[in-house]
Amino acid sequence: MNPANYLILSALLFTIGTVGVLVRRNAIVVFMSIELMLNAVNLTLVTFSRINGTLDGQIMAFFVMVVAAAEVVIGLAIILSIFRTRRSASVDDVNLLKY
Amino acid sequence: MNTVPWLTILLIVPAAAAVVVAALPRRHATLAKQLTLAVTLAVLVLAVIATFAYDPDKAGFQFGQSYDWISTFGISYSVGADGISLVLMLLAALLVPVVVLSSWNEVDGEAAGGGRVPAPTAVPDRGTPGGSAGGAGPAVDVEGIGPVGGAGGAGGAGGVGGGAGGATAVLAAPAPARPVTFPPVETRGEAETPGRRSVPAFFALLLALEAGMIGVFAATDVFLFYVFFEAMLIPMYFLIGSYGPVKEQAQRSYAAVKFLVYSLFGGLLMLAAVIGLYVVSADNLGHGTFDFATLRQMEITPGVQKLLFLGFFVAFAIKAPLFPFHTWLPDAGAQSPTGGAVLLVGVLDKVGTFGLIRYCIPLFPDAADYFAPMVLGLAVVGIFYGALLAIGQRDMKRLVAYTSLAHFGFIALGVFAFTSQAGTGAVLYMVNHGLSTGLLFLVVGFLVARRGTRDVGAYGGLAKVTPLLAGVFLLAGLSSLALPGTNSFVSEFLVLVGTFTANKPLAIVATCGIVLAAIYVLYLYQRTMTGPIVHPENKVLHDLSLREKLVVAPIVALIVALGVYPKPLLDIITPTVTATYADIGKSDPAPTHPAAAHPVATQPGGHS
Amino acid sequence: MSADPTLLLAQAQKITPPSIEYSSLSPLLIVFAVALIGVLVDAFATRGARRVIQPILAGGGFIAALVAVAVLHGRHAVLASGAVAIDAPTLFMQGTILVFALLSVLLVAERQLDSSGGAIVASAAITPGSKGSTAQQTSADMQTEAYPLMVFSVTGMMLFVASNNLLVMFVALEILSLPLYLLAGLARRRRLLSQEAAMKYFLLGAFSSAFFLYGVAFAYGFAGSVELGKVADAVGAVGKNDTYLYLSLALLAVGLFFKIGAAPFHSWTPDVYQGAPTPVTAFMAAGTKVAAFGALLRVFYVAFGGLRWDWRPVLWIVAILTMVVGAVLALTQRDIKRMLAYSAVAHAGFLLVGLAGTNTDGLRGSMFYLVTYGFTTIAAFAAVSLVRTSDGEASDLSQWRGLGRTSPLLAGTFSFLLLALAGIPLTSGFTGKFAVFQAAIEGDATPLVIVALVCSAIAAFFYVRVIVLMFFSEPLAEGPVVVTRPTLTFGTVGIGTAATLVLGVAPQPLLDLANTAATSGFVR
Amino acid sequence: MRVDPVLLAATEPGGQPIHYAAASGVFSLSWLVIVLPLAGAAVLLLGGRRTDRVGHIIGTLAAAASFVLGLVLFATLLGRDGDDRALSQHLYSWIPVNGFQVDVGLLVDQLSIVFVLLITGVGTLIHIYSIGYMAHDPNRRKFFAYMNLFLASMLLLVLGNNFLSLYAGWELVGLSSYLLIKFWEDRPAAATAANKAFYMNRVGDVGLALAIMFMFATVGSTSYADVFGAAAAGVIGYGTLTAIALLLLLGACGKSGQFPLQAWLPDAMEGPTPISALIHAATMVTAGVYLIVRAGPIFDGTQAARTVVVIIGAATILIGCVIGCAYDDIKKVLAYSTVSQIGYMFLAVGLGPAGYALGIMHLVAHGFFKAGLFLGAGSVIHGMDDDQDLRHYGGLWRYMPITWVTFGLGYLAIIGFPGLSGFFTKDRIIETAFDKGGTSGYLLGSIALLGAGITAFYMTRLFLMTFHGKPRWSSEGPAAKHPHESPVSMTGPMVVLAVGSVFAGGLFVLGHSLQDWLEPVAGTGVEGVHTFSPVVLTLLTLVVTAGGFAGAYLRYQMRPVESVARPDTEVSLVTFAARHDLFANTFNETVAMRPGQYLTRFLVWLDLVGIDGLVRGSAAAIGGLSGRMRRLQTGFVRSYALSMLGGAVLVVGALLLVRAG
Repeated sequence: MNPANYLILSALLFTIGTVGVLVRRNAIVVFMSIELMLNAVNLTLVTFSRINGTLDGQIMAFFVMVVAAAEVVIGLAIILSIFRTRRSASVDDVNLLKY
Repeated sequence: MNTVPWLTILLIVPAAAAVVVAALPRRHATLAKQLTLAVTLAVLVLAVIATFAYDPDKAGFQFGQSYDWISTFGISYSVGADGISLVLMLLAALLVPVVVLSSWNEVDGEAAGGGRVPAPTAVPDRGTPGGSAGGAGPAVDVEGIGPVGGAGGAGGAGGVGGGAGGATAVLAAPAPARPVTFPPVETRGEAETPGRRSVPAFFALLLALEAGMIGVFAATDVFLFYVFFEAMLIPMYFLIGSYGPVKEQAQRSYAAVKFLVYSLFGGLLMLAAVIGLYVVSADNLGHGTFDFATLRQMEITPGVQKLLFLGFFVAFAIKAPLFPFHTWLPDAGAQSPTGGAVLLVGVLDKVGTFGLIRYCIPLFPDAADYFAPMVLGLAVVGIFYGALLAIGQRDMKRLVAYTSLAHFGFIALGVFAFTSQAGTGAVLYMVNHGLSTGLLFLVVGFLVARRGTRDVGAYGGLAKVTPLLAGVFLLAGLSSLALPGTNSFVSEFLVLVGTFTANKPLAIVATCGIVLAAIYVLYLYQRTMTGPIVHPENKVLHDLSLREKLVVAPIVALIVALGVYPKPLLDIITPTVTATYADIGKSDPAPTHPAAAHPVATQPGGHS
Repeated sequence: MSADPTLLLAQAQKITPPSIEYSSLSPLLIVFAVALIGVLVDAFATRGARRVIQPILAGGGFIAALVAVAVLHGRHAVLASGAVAIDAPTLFMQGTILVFALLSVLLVAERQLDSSGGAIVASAAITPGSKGSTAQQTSADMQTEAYPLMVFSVTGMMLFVASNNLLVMFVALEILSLPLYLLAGLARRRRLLSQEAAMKYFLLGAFSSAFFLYGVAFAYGFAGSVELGKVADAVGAVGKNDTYLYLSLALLAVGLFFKIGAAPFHSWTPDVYQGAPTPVTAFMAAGTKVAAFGALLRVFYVAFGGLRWDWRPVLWIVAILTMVVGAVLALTQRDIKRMLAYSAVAHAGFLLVGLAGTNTDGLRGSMFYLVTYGFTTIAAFAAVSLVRTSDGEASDLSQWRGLGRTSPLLAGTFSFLLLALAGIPLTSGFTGKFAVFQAAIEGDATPLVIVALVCSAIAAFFYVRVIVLMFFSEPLAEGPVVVTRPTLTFGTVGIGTAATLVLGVAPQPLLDLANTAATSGFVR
Repeated sequence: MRVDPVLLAATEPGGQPIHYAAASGVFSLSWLVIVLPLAGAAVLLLGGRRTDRVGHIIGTLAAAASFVLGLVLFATLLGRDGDDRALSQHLYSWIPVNGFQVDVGLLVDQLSIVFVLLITGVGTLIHIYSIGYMAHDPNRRKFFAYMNLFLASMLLLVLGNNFLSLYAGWELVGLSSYLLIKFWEDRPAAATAANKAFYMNRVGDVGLALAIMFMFATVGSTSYADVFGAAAAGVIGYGTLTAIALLLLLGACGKSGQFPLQAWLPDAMEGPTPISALIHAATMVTAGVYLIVRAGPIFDGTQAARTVVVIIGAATILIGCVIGCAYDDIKKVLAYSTVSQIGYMFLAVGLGPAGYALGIMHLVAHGFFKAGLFLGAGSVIHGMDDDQDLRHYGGLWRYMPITWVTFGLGYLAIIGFPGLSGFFTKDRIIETAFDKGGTSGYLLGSIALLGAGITAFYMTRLFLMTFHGKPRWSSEGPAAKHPHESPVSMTGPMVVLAVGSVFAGGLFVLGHSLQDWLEPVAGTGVEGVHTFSPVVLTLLTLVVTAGGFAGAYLRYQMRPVESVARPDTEVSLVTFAARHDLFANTFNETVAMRPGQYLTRFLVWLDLVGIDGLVRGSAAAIGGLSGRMRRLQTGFVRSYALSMLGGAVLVVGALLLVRAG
């Protein structure tokens, strides 16, 4: 099967993730969408590594996962503190800073 | 070639003094004044000595000095004096002490004429910058919800009305051109207590300004010139903004900002041209340089010349100012303290016209040739436009400012007529205008100080009460309408006759401008000094005080002296101007039918 | 379907451990070590002790790293099997970052300004509104984790400018960003704003880094490697599907533009700058810009240098957008930190102008500009933190009325800094502008320069506005008080201002430094 | 450089420049003539109140001294032989710029010395007169200072040896005239009149200035020697010469109150009467005539310009006479008579060399009798408590005999009573006008003749209404008047002037004394054929004059004079027009003033709303844009993300576009 299709798939996933960031209100979900984007990239990397016939892509994917994990830690901490303050995880509620 | 670094000394002395004075604590006001006066007088003396050390017949710059500054960009600290810059430095050195003396009491509020402080103007205080207009004061801190930029409603309506108001208010400020009439009332109490305005700071600013003015004329490195050109703005800006009319906070900050932004705008365009010049030099000579002498030898393709010329020209046209870049001048002129106005119109604006003849023409001859008709046109328009507007003013300081617009028209005319007579006349005009308009501003300042209003309507019949003041006023006016026997006549006639030989129609039109000059001067005099005294409070005004006499005396003397015997200055100016035009291949048109056996340049009295 | 195992095996045998030149990496390593030690200190030292040890530790680490950088000067090599490049520009920017970090540490360590202990919250965990939250506003202790976080972030920045490999660059990006996300949320006062800033910064940052990463992937897909040098070679080569190439360039650019706060990726800047604790804001404004620009320069010059004629137009568009947005929007700001944020955006635009020259002059100019801007902006934010009301900083412009009358020294200094930002001669701001614009005109980007100058005129207007406010209007009845006790912050302001002045009057030495750095160029 | 074709047309070899002998001996002191009164003015002005008590003495002495010096110079000149009476003195180099070399220098020759004597002589007399006239004025010192200043300026005007010095004097007399007209500054009318005078003079000055520029552009110098040398040599093209001449004429008209710039002169009567006598009758207003005579070499070269001069002269004669008949204000009538008399002079000098001397003769004679008349009028006004209305006078001869006599002599002189100065000078002018020959000769002659008649009419009217008939004033009641003779300090000068006006003309004409004296400067007219024999013409003139006299006598002596003028509604159109200065002011206002005011208002508006509005508008626009743009910063993370996405799309799109293109 043509690996290019995986690229298309990952592109779709990436787009879905992007759209998710744009349309979802809940901070957690938004964040998950971002993770989705990262994983879409992982898929791309792996696919390319397949296409190029080198392992680097796959190794990179691992790097990305690690980084993503770190991001999760930070992200959740921040979102949690916000949630505790406002009793809401909606990203639309936090807009004191504007204009 | 004498080796005394006159210019550097002239630069350092006031600059250093500025720092010292600024460092003085407020309570040492008198010390600050005395120190400033002493220093400025010293500078004047130095300048005069330098003038004597100057040899008019030697070509090129004298007292030259040059040290590398930013070698990466071929920038150097290099100064030098030629006939043009020397006389202008002299003018600056002369006017500053005069101004210092004239502003002796201005800052301490005494200037408001026996406790007379103008009551707040009728115009609404819309000009207060900083978006406080937006009404978003310090917001309540409900558990950390601190003052948020444009929180809530302020953000809403405030967007334009408030927030934008904050920004635009300064520029959308009430146009002071609407006659600022405020009945003088005893309002010491609610008037801003004079102590608020730091006296040392004021005089430090004056000194800084002097250093800047000397520097801008002395610089022979284009970059250095630009640096002074811009740096000079700051002290002037503060002079207008914090020492303008006490009660007109809105208008004065409006005027100050307008002045600064206008000048910065021009300056930035010039910066583009300056950098362009550097790049061109880098391409032509291999290594970029800002050295004026080198640059003027450089051949630039006409197309590029035009662009660079425009860059410089607009900056200078705003500075000078020429029609239609002038609208900042009336505001600045009206809102600056008297001393500031004198220096602003007397010297600072000369930087514009100076730049035209020093930089625009020698550096970009082809472009100068190409644009000359445009400039001449603007100049002539300016002559009439300024005069007519001056006739139409009721605010005396604005009026004087507009007259300057007309005078700058004459100067620009002379500069771009490309004949040595017109050019010399123009340069001399710069000096003379500094004296005559300076004196006008001083006298107007005296009146305002006595009466607390700039509105012509508040005066009338003063010649009876204050004959001396009226006399000086009239003399200043006569000088500004270029009556023979006063300094301005010589320069104005030179400009006109020089222009005439090159371009008859233009000169004829311009000459008609002298009628308008008579009207705006004498009409002003008539409204203020003659007729019956209508306002009782004018009956008690006192005539010139001794200090004021001392202030005007030197200028009055010079006005007459230079009118009767301008030769010394002319001898300094002429060679440089002639060289400048010869440099770009312009020579005076010969008389069409010279009287036979009439040597072209008669030695004095040769034909008598 | 799955990869052929023999192939994997064959490669597995070929793997050789890369050689690491520890000496050349010493700056990075020092700072990294310091960060780790900091964590340990936080774990074991007592509260009081931490507050003393941490700043000293961090500061010392930075100084040591700075020394190391100085020692390394002239090194020009690709290290760690192509992961890291140590060359003149790298060292220049690493040094710059370290200096700014040092200054910022002073600000963070500041305790005199307030009745309480400085700008960092006592305990971020306590929710605002709950009981004790008001108590902690005045409590004497602070979240000392801030220091290690800063150090980590600095590590990331230094790696960011040094990375010669897109993946490393991504990692560095995260290392520098993640701590900043947290730091943004640590303001002692106005917790809500602080937390909001943190969240916005985090979400958007993560979003952008996703783009960046996607770009990395495409680069890999195009060149078969993520080493800048290899990518560059691939660009040179023919017959490849360069859609990937352009995609990767675009997406990488998006990530980097976000970091430097270029329009239309700037929207986080004002909010975060306003919400974050002022010391952190200063640190971000100065440090992040340097780091992001370092990376940007490296990517554009080294990896995609061959495409410069293709990315120039894009750069033009972004630069113009950035300058206009920054200058125009700052006009109507009423919060001073917010205004400075927009001015930061505008300055990013000016920097891009220098980059648009696409020549060594541009490189030199940008690096010089970064230094000057960093000093000025840190000093400016520090000065802001000195003007306080009962509830913390008086950041609302209207509170600054007449400050020139009540406390002329501070107002004067601040005005000077503003004028520097506006680019008035005899300040470093002017020299910097001159440097980048000269490069741009040299590189036939004159129209861009004209736009830049018009924008500077507009920008000048709002800087001047503040001066008008401070000097030409009447002081408020109960205006903010200005802290006069000599403190660390004063040090920062002083150093920043001095640098601004010196770099304006005698910029030659630094220019020489930048010049040598630029001419020796990037290693690849 | 651009050269206009006319100039190219005439390029014959240059002629010989005129050379004046260098001043030596007493002439090297001629600068004192100017400096003395100037010093007087300086002392009085700078001295301030300290010199109040002695002010008038100093002033008068200064004037007298310079008169004496003038006499000495004159005497010395007489001693020299005819063609060696022009001495030029170079004082110092004034404006030297390469080709443009202007010196301050003096030229004492037959023409200028005549003026020196007239100015200083009459001037001194009027100084003396003023001592009495201004006795009660608190600012008498200033008055004398200004008068001295005027003398100095006027002397500079006539003594300068180049056109720029002349121009300097020209504008300075304008200044002194301005200062003296508005001497009573608290009278708005005075201030206005002064400004009007200055403005209209400035219009003339523009002409003079342009003429000088033309000279420099053409000849490369402004000194009489070079300019006249070139003009005489005929190297200057006709067009240029005419242009210069006409521009000079414009200047002359402005200064001498000739049509179309005559309107300021009557208003100038707002000034103190001695001023009207000195400046606006005897000396300054005749400067125009001096200019034309001095520039004779130029005018000789251009018939066209000369024609314009005569036309203006003739027109002005009539205008002056007609209006003179209508006014009831004694000084205004005299003012208009001045206008018309100067018209005669213009007519004369317009006739070329033949007329120059006549013009000067009439000028000098006029200087005497008109000054006398004004002083007399001043004395009357003085006696009638500053009432200037003829209709409030009557039968005054009994109360102020000396004034009556002196005034009477002046009156007879001006109407040309046989034997008195006016008789000789005016007749000669009329005669020469006819001698011009052709239709134009007849036309001009008859105009001059008619003018003589009307002059006789209105002067008689003036004289009778003032001194004869029933008193139209009462010595009782609220408006009680007690006419009385003036002090000797005032009557003295009047007597002297009266004597002058009686004999001056005779002295000049007998044996052409003045004409011969002036001959080297003014040249001499060829004794052409007489259209009428002088005798016939004289008789004719006498008849016409008698007619005018009779008319006035019948109307104003035989029939009583109403003490109030008939309102405009009942008088004939001519009278109405005359009373309104033939609508000169109306014309000026509608053509120049009003439009100017509207233009000014418009420009003020334009500057504020237009140009400055543009600036402020653009600023406001940017501010508004900013205000609108900050709306985009909604504070919602998701919209930020959207903008970022948009940016990403933009960048990607742009790059792919570049790649495609």
